[in-house]
Amino acid sequence: MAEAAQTNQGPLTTIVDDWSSDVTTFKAVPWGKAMMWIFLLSDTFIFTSFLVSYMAVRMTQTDAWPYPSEVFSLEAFGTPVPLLLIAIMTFILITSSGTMAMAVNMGYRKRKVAVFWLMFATAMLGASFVGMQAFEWTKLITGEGVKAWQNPMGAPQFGSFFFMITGFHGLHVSAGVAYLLIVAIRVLRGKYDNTSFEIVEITGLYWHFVDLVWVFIFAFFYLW
Amino acid sequence: MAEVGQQHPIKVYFLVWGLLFVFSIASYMVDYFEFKEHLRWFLIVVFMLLKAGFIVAVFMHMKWERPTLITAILVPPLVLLVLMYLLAFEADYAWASRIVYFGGEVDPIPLPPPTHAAVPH
Amino acid sequence: MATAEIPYQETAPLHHPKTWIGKYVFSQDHKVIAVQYGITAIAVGLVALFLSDLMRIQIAYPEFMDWFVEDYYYQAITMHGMIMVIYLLTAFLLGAFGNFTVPLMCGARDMVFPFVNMLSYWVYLISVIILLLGYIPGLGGPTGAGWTLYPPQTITEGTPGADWGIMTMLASLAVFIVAFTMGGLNYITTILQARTRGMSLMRMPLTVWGIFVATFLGLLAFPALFVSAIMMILDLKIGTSFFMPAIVSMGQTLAHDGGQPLLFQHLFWFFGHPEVYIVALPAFGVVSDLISVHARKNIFGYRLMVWALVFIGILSFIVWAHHMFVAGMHPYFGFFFATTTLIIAVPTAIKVYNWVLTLWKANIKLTVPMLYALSFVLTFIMGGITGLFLGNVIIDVPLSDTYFVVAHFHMVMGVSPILAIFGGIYHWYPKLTGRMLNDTIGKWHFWITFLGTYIIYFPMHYLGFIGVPRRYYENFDSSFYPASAQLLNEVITWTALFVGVAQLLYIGNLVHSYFYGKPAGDNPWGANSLEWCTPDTPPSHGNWGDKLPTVHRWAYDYSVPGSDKDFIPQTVPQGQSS
Amino acid sequence: MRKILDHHVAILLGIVVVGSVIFNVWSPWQFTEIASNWEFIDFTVKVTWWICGVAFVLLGLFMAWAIWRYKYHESGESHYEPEHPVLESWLTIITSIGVVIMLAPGLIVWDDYVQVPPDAMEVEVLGEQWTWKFRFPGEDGIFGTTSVKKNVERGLDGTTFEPNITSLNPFGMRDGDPHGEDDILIASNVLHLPLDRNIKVVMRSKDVLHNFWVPEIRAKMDMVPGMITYFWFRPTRTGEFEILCAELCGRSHHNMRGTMYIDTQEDFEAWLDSQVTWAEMKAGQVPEEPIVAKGRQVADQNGCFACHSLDGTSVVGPTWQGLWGREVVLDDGSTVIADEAYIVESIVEPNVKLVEGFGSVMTPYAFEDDEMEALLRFLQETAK
Repeated sequence: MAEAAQTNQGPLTTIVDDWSSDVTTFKAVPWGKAMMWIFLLSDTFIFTSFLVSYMAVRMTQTDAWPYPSEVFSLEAFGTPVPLLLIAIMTFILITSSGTMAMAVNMGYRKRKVAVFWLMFATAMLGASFVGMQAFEWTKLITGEGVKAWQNPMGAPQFGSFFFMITGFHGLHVSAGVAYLLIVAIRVLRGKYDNTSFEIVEITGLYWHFVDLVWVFIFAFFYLW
Repeated sequence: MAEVGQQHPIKVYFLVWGLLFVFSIASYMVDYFEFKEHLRWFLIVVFMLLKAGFIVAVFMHMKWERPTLITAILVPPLVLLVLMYLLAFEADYAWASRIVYFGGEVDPIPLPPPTHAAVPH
Repeated sequence: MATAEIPYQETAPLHHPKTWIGKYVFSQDHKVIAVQYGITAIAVGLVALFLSDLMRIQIAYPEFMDWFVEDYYYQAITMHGMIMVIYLLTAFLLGAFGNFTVPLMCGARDMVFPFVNMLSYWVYLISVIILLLGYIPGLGGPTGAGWTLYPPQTITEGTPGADWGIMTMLASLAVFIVAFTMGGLNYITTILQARTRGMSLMRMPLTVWGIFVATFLGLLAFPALFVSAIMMILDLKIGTSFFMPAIVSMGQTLAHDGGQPLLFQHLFWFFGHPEVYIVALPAFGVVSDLISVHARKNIFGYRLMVWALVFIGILSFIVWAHHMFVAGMHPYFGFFFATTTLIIAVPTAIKVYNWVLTLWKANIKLTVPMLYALSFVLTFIMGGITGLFLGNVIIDVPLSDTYFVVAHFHMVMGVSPILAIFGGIYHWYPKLTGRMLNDTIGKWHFWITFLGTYIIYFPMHYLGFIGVPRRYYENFDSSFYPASAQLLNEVITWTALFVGVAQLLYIGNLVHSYFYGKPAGDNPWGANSLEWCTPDTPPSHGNWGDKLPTVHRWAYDYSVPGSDKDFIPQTVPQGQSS
Repeated sequence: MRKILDHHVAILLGIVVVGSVIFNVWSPWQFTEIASNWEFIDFTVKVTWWICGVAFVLLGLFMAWAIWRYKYHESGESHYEPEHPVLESWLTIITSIGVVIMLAPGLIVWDDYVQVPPDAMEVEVLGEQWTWKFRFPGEDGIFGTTSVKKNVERGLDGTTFEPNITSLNPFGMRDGDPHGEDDILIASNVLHLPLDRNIKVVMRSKDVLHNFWVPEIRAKMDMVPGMITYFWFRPTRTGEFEILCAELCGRSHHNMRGTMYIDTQEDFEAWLDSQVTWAEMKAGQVPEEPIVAKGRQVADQNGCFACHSLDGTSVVGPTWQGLWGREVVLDDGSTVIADEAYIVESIVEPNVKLVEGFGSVMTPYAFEDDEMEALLRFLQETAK
């Protein structure tokens, strides 16, 4: 089957061949990875439902919608910089995606100490992301008076959707941190020494997905 | 290659890593320079899709998967576009009905005579 | 990753449980989990059946039960609907049939992740318990908002259970979705990645195909329900305004402002319509297999049957708002959704033609499972064509929210799938237990249930024609329909009570035959698919003994010309006949 | 006899199919006589009914025949034919044609249904738990805007608002909108409409989803709080028609009834002239004694008016008009004078002495003494 991927047949033929074959449909994809992909597909529908609801409700508002760029600005060197913290959080998440990708790569080279430290770094970056989000929530609640049910700057749904969507994403990040740490420790202890390191790739898929969701939240909530 | 899983030159990861930073900065600049309306939305979506595309293609190794997996994962979300489009279409309608019959929010404001634009005659 | 190419036994050795608890309670064996799912679903289904009989008595004799006040009636409506759709039908068809048939029919030793599969059942049990918590005294009773749970009324004072009742309902749904996801990921991955040698998708029995497409729909549709449940909980407990505009409830002006009630309906039906097919498609699959096996003839047009399943599955995501034609949504949506809805009629009709054509020039054994399958087809035709009325937007206007709708969806996704479930249990019971069910009791139960439900629901369409509205606690004398409508209601109620009690026959049969049934042997029906080729009956843990079976043909080689028997199992190589 | 027993399955299935047809022909339960311009809806139903009916009978009888004809024989052998592309294509084509024949007229009528004729006269239907109110736009032909709240003020200490819909402003008319002054408000569940005029029904809800439905008109539409919905029709015969709520709206959903009269143009105008405008309603509201006003406020805030009317109509609970001091019949047939003691008891323990014809749906209320006093004074005033 490795050859099949390398031959020059067109993608359509490959698709038809794979779906018509026996035993496995996704060739060279372990069970766990297939399951994770399908789970992520399902999760995509969850986040999209959140974002589509956000769109539908925001478009129906007759109240003013706050300008997120100003709401989420932060004092730096005496001047308010729009979206400063959000920018930092974005960069942190991208960085963590990079370390995760490296961990997967090292995993397939069976360098388990490197895998451990890269995954640990990823988890720590994720934890700091959650920490910053907590800071941002606090600032919004105590500083700006935005609550889930009210918003002094206009439509109350601004706060509702903000807390709900970022909260749900934050839960995913937190779960991911725990997941990363568990897998990292198991790697270090040698649980996967005699099998493949595909578990690292599966964990990575989840983590990149969390990053991917943030890309959409960043675009639609903070920039729109 | 495929026998030992998704193993690729490290160079490509660093390249994508860098690109993600560049696109993030670019979309941040869209806000910083206060682009408005359609240009803003267009740029936001373009940078968003670029970032998402690179994450999925390289970090999640979609680029190296067989087309079977790629289509199986990427095609089903298309139905969400139908949901999105229709709900946007309807949100406009509901918004117009609120403006015409409830006169917007806050204090009473002088209103133009209702045009009933919300409801097709 | 060469490992992924090798079926189960070479990669993951099975750990046979040592203790009784490990074997029967916290079991990771898909067959035990299937039975657990089945028993729980039937138990909770009996609650729903009881509630429906209470409602029927109230409708026919409003004065008879003094204690059955409005609140109880609307709570019964809601719980009955939700239990039947989610906790009985979805759980039974996917949880019980899915678990039992998928590994056996695909030639796998078990689901790919048995531990997650086991969790799925226990989480499902928790969701059922949370659901029934609504009936605990002191919490104000379960919600009475109707199973569609439309806000704002779901969470305002004028509806029973508006504080804790709705909370238990939403929490239970969210937990159920978690359970479904754990099970569903297993079914999909098993079907895609763990079939045995020779078992290509186009050789799979239609039962597995139905379960496969339905599970896929579930994984993509339940998220919308999950999201709307979360948003409604926040509206209820935190005071957000996702679905709540400014309203005056019971004289009180609420603090909510600016929400959009229609959004909930869109999300709900974006889940709800695929949900109809989550229930229908496995039933389609089961019935296709039953008809083919017992008619001793290949299923007619197998490939078209598969493509119809897939096509119906895809289309089900773009028809949702046909449930909302008179909900006040954008008027132009009517054109789009009526068109897509009626397009779905074509693949659905093809399935019906193919079932009927399978009977043509067949050699029909009228066994009890076959009776259920045949009655499924007739009931489904009735439910399907009334769907053409309701899907055609303008006809929906006078008929929606009347008993016509009640009759339609009970025919198409109440009675039909349940007949398929009865038939399926009857068909697979010998493999599950090693004993046959009792034929005489089976036939009595069949005729009472089939004719009874037909007498209940066929005339109900006419109550809709004359305009009797649904979800009314009592119908006073209305000027626009004849008083004789009440007579019809009484007939329906008496039949419903009789049919309800008769279900005990089936349960008695299940229990009695487990101990005293006739020994079944390995393949009592002379069927081809893999589950009848197991070395043991009932199949042991791991299903296949030392060696996985190899598949050489499709599952429908019945009465092949030139063969000495009228069936050729899938494991028989091409060119041989037994 | 032996043969009948042998083939009982086929025979019974056949009986089910034929019996359905017979039931349909002989059943006295058919669409009620239409009273609007929507005959085309009935026509579309007929088209669908015929196509579906024929399909049902053909398929059902074919099944019964096949079961009879191809019943199992030890020596029998079924025909091995996995596919028949020609037959399958023909069936697909015929089905598609049938679908088009059903769908096309449906879409044409729907197009009619959503496009309101420009000369249509407007009437607003206002739904609330569990009764109806109606509003005409008055001489200027334009509805005044409405709102649920007024004076929205936002601040860090929370959003404050004042209710705009009260017993003194039951329609939630917005202050200061000139179009609202001449709106004609009908605060009861009886509606009159003129014959042969195109009527656009604009629908609004105060609380939850409702659905305005008159079966003889055929048309219906949900009323959604927070937005406006509509449909239109033209009445084609005079008479009295029942208005139903067709969307589950809480525990008294089935009680949400009203009456619609279709009158001749003259009768309708005479009726409309006798109704009050918003300006008149405001002017007629004489200032109340403080304690009576407080009682009204208590009743407003506790939602009493959701179930008790002030104008004599029976909603969920008995009306308060003329209640004080009257003799009322209880559901056990006895009578009692509605004096202070009885009324206090009915508030504190509402389900002990039920008035005949009403269900036990009221929850007990506990008021402070001053509130109770004010409420009783208000009830006393209302009775006058």
